[in-house]
Amino acid sequence: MSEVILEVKNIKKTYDTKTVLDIDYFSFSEGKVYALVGPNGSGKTTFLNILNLLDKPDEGQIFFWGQEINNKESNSNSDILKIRRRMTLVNQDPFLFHSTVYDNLAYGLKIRGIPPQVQQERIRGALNKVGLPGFENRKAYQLSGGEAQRVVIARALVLEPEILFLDEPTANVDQRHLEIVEKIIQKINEELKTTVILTTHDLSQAYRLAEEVISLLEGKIIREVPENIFRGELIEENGRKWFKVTEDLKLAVVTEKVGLAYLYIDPRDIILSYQHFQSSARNSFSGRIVKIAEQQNHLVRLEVEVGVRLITIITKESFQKMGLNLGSKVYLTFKASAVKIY
Amino acid sequence: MSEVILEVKNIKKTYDTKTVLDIDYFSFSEGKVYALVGPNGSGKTTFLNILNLLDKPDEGQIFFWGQEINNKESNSNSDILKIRRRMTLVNQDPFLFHSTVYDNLAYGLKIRGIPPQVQQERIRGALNKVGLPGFENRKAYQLSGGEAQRVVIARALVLEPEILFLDEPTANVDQRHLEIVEKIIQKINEELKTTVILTTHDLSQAYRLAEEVISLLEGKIIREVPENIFRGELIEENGRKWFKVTEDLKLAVVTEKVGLAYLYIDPRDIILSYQHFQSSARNSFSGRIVKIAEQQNHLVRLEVEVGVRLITIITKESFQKMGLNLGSKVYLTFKASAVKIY
Amino acid sequence: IYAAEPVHLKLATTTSTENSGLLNVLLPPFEELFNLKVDVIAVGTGAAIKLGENGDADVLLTHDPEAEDKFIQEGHGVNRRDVMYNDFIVLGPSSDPAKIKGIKDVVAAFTNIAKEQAFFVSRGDASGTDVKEKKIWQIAGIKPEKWYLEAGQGMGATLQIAEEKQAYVLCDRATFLAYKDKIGLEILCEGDPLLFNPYSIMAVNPARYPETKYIEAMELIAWVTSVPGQKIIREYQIEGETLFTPVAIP
Amino acid sequence: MDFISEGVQKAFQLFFSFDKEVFEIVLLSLRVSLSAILLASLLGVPLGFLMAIRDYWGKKFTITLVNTLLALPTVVVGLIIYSLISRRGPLGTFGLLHTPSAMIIGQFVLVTPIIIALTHSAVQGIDRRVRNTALTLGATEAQSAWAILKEARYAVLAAIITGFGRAIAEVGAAMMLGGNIKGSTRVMTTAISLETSKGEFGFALALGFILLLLALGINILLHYFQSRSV
Amino acid sequence: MDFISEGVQKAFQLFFSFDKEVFEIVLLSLRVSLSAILLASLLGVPLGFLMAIRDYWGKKFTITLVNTLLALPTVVVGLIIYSLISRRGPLGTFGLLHTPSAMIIGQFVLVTPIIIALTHSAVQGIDRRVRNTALTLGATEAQSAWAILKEARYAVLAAIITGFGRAIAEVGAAMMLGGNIKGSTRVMTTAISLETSKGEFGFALALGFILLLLALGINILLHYFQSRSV
Ligand SMILES: Nc1ncnc2c1ncn2[C@@H]1O[C@H](COP(=O)(O)OP(=O)(O)OP(=O)(O)O)[C@@H](O)[C@H]1O
Ligand SMILES: Nc1ncnc2c1ncn2[C@@H]1O[C@H](COP(=O)(O)OP(=O)(O)OP(=O)(O)O)[C@@H](O)[C@H]1O
Ligand SMILES: [Mg+2]
Ligand SMILES: [Mg+2]
Repeated sequence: MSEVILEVKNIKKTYDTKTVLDIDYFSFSEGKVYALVGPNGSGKTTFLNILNLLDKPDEGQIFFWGQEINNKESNSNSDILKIRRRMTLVNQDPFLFHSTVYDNLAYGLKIRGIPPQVQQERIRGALNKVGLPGFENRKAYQLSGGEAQRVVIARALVLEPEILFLDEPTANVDQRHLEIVEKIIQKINEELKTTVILTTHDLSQAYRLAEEVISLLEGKIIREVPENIFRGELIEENGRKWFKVTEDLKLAVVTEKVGLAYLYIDPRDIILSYQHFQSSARNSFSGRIVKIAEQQNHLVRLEVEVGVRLITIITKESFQKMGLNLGSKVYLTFKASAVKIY
Repeated sequence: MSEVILEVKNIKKTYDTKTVLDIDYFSFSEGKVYALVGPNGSGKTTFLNILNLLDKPDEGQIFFWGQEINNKESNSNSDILKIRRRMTLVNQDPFLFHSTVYDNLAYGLKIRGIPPQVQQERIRGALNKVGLPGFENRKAYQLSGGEAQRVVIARALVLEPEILFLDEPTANVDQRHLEIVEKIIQKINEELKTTVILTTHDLSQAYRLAEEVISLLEGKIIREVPENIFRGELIEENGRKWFKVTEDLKLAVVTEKVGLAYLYIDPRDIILSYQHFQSSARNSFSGRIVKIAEQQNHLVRLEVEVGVRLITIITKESFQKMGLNLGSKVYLTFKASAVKIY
Repeated sequence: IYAAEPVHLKLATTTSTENSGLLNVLLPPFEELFNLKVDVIAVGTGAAIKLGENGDADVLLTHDPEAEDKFIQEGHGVNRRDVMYNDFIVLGPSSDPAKIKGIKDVVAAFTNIAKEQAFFVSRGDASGTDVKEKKIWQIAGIKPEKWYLEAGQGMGATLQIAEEKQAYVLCDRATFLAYKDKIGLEILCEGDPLLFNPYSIMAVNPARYPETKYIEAMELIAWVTSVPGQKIIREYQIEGETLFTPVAIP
Repeated sequence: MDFISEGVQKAFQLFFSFDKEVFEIVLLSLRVSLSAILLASLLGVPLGFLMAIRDYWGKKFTITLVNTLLALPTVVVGLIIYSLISRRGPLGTFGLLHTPSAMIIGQFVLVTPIIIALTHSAVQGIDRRVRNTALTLGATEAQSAWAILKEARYAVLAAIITGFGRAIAEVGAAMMLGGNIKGSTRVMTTAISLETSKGEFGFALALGFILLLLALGINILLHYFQSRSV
Repeated sequence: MDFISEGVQKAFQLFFSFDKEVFEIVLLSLRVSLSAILLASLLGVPLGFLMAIRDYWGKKFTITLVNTLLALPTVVVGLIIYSLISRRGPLGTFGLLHTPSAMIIGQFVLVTPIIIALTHSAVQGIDRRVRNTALTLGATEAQSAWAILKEARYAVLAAIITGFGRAIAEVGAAMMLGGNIKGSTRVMTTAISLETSKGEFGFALALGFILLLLALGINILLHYFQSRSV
């Protein structure tokens, strides 16, 4: 068992009257890769900023290696500085100092009093890693979007932090370099035991990279991975509650709520069959498989077009046993109670 | 046949000594959706900025509805202004005026002298479209990354331009809203006949949305779609040229070049078979299908793991005939001359 | 019927004249009498004369006979009339290190100051006061040395410096009266005819500057040198002390 | 010292007695300095803007020149303009000397370099994307300039406030060009100078405090308008 | 008019004759104003920075206050400090009056509000991400402040240049607190005033031009250092 490196308790963050983050408890273990996923505005960036001690929660505690970080007062406190220097964050909307690429990469090293020689080596190494050798003397404004994104990643890498926070590190990055960046993440995690906590909107990336995928929805951690999240309206018809996803697609749900809501169906709760079968499950839709992708742990991820695209995850074994393939016509069935409303 | 709305001839753009854009000829037809793809720094943003008349090429001509745009002098020229007002661009690194969301959306409308009533309606409509109803009075800095991205898209939509340029419009946007944004693009293209020219690093997005995918590589338009682009080293062994992609993977190539280079294999040039077959084609690798996705035009896109992931595109027909499926062991075969070096 | 907008007459004078407050009683009856408005521009003596030279004033009231002579000689001004005089006094700290208290002869007093090397503050601004002081040194045949400070400022500021340095200083009586409660310096030498400070009034040459209000200027000159004008000057007092002695009409 | 408290006291007295003469002086100060700052802003803001936005030959030189002009002593401005508008000067026929107009010209010359230099630095600091975004949304060059100025509003306002402070507080040019004529060109600062030279320190200070009160009022107004426009 | 050309001529003469007296005056001007601006920057830049970065009670008020102080007339500054350091004032025993130190204090008081106000507006305009990025990379609060100031360097430099211009060009405080004593506290501006009051307009202008030349030199130096440090 690896040890807990970072722990949060009863964290809350509110803007005006809106609570954008509200986490009872969560702990990150040393040396693992975490992916934070969730819709826009679900609090991912807020969470990362709080974990990185950039932002202060309105309530709650944060523990680093079991020691509480008293972030209430000023950040200039030297204990906190020490902790802050053991982690680093790559922002979602990255900022480069108006200077050269070299100066940008050197900044964190200089501050830590690392000798110029070592600085130079590390900077060259990091630029090579992200596929930008020879970019040292480029001015920040002379970079393309993806180049800038990779420079920012390199700027974090040179610091060799214990925890690396990456807020959508591969937005703007091209396919080829996306793979490179992903490999870098895996490599520093394996070789340097760096704990990596990243956010992404690419669920397949989350699964490729992370041992644990954390779902945020409206500031709360939900147990489930956020595939099959829809926003729609709760309506009542014939005394029963329905969730209207599109004009043509209504799901039977069990809830007390009304009005606009998020709906979520765990991909593992969806039963896949060739035949429509009679059951107590009130939701059953027919559709066609449009995408198939292999995943870790002998699982297969299927995208089925039923009006919207529903994701189901099944084992490779049943995939093969059922002889499923692209274009297969299948039924997706799930209970009204399997539909979670937020 | 739809008409040519935008045309460029002999466009060139150079920074210092580096030519970042060099296009002999290209024409965009009215009412089509184009996707510009290519690695970081290949000149996509530069191209869009030039097409949108934000930037001036060092050489070359641009034609709008057949009329040459003399962009050499000042942009304040009223003819050019009129043209510029018929298109709009969503930047890759979008900027929101330090004001409310409403003011941001109203800006372009105000400038065009559109009455406040109409403004209000259109703004509400656009915000609804991008899934941000009620965000009117939010301050720009109070938005999450993805929310900001969608506000910027809405800000372009309210203008109902003839040409809409979108520079990586869905970076930072969550899965759910990505679909929504894609639907919006398709809808305005269908209903308003808006010509859309977008860039993306998500090739599947490019194919989903665009009727024509344009590949840029080092500032030049290449005929091929940029799947299977690798950067590696050209080496010589036993008098023959090889391209080293990874330590274990070498491709036979025909080239005069040496050193670091880009390599590209057209997915349509790769032959897929169950057996290894003797042929003049010098490259043949065995691998496993790890991803299958349906595409437009009865095509299927396969990702095959052969050490790196190679993409091949085949017809649905042969996919079915061959009985391919996830995990199928296949051989990929292609000629040395099919490997293009840049 | 509208009251005609009064003609504005520009009088350039020295700051000390203005500061004495005399003009505030001398001018209003004149303005009423002639339906004129006198715009008083109070600047350094040199600047006042310069304004006259450039035709930027109509009439001058100054107290620097040599500069005035030159002004008239060069044809910048006409109709110079002596108006009045007041007197300078020598001030110093009550400790009186040069022991000049009671000496009436200002040249002797200055000689003592030089001998004792006591601090002396000069205005050093080429004003009437300054010119007078330089003349006294010249008569005494003394070339001032390190104990001699040149302030290069108006009278008031010079007094402040003298107070600060506990130095001797030559001052006009009007300014001294205004500053009496702000400084601890005392009158140590007064009454020497050499200390008389004559004021003259003159019009700017209308031949040079036809736009100047020559007629009105002459009216002012007339007023100042008239019986009622001279009476006002004679009767003007600050804190019970008479400041000026009219000399225009014998 | 005693005259500070005296000054405060007198300031209150003057302020609440609505002394007509003081009132006129205050009004003239305001009229002159506000006119000067208005004209200086009309010229200086666009100039500073263009200097920041455009690339032209001699750009560095003009920037250094404007920065140098920040060190222009008021008396020198007074002298130079005096030489132009004195009766013997080339513009002598207009009879501007010793009028409020002359003072406005003097303060205008004094303040314009400040507005230019600070607007330049304000605009310099603005994100390049502002202009592009405005153009993209269909702005003319002028409209995009306005968008940039709006983003730079705090700093441009600071430029104008700094210029106003300089104008209302300056005395050299006002003295030289206005002449400190009672009832016609006497402003706060020349009055303060006069009182100081008379040794009326308390009264001089009182006027100084009133001047500051005035400046405070104007700043509060500006602050109000600015925060409303955000 | 004639004395402008006379002034230019005299300026050349003075400049190339290396007149000892003029040389000393120039040197003292520089010494006083550079000291004042140095001290004012040391105090004003951090204060302006904190006012922009921190949220505290009464923030708006302090900003308005500082903006108001931009309108502080030099004579008023002179008077107030005079009342403190004159022989009869509470600090009279230090014998500061009529020394260069007194002038430095005067100019310091005059210039500090300018530095504060303009630094505040400079820092206000800086992207919020600068601070976050610096902290993220391990900066202390002080180091992140430095990073922000570096991003705002143009505008902060403009603040300092504006302050320097104000200091070297001001005359009221220098006159009142220094006394314009020949050979000990006479600086360029007080000398210019003196010559003007003497009616020596040409000579006054000549000194004015030399002052501007000086400012030009300093600006060129600053420009050089600044462009080197980018
Ligand atoms: N300063 C602010 N004031 C008010 N609301 C804010 C502020 N900053 C963020 N928010 C809101 O807080 C919520 C969470 O924002 P956050 O940036 O953490 O989302 P996110 O999960 O990172 O989203 P994205 O995927 O778009 O990056 C959003 O609804 C956002 O609008
Ligand atoms: N101002 C500049 N000076 C020098 N080089 C520049 C400048 N702007 C862009 N470049 C270079 O021009 C090339 C093309 O840039 P561009 O932004 O068009 O790329 P892109 O295709 O949009 O890349 P990305 O996918 O990363 O957004 C890049 O190599 C970039 O480094
Ligand atoms: Mg975010
Ligand atoms: Mg780009």
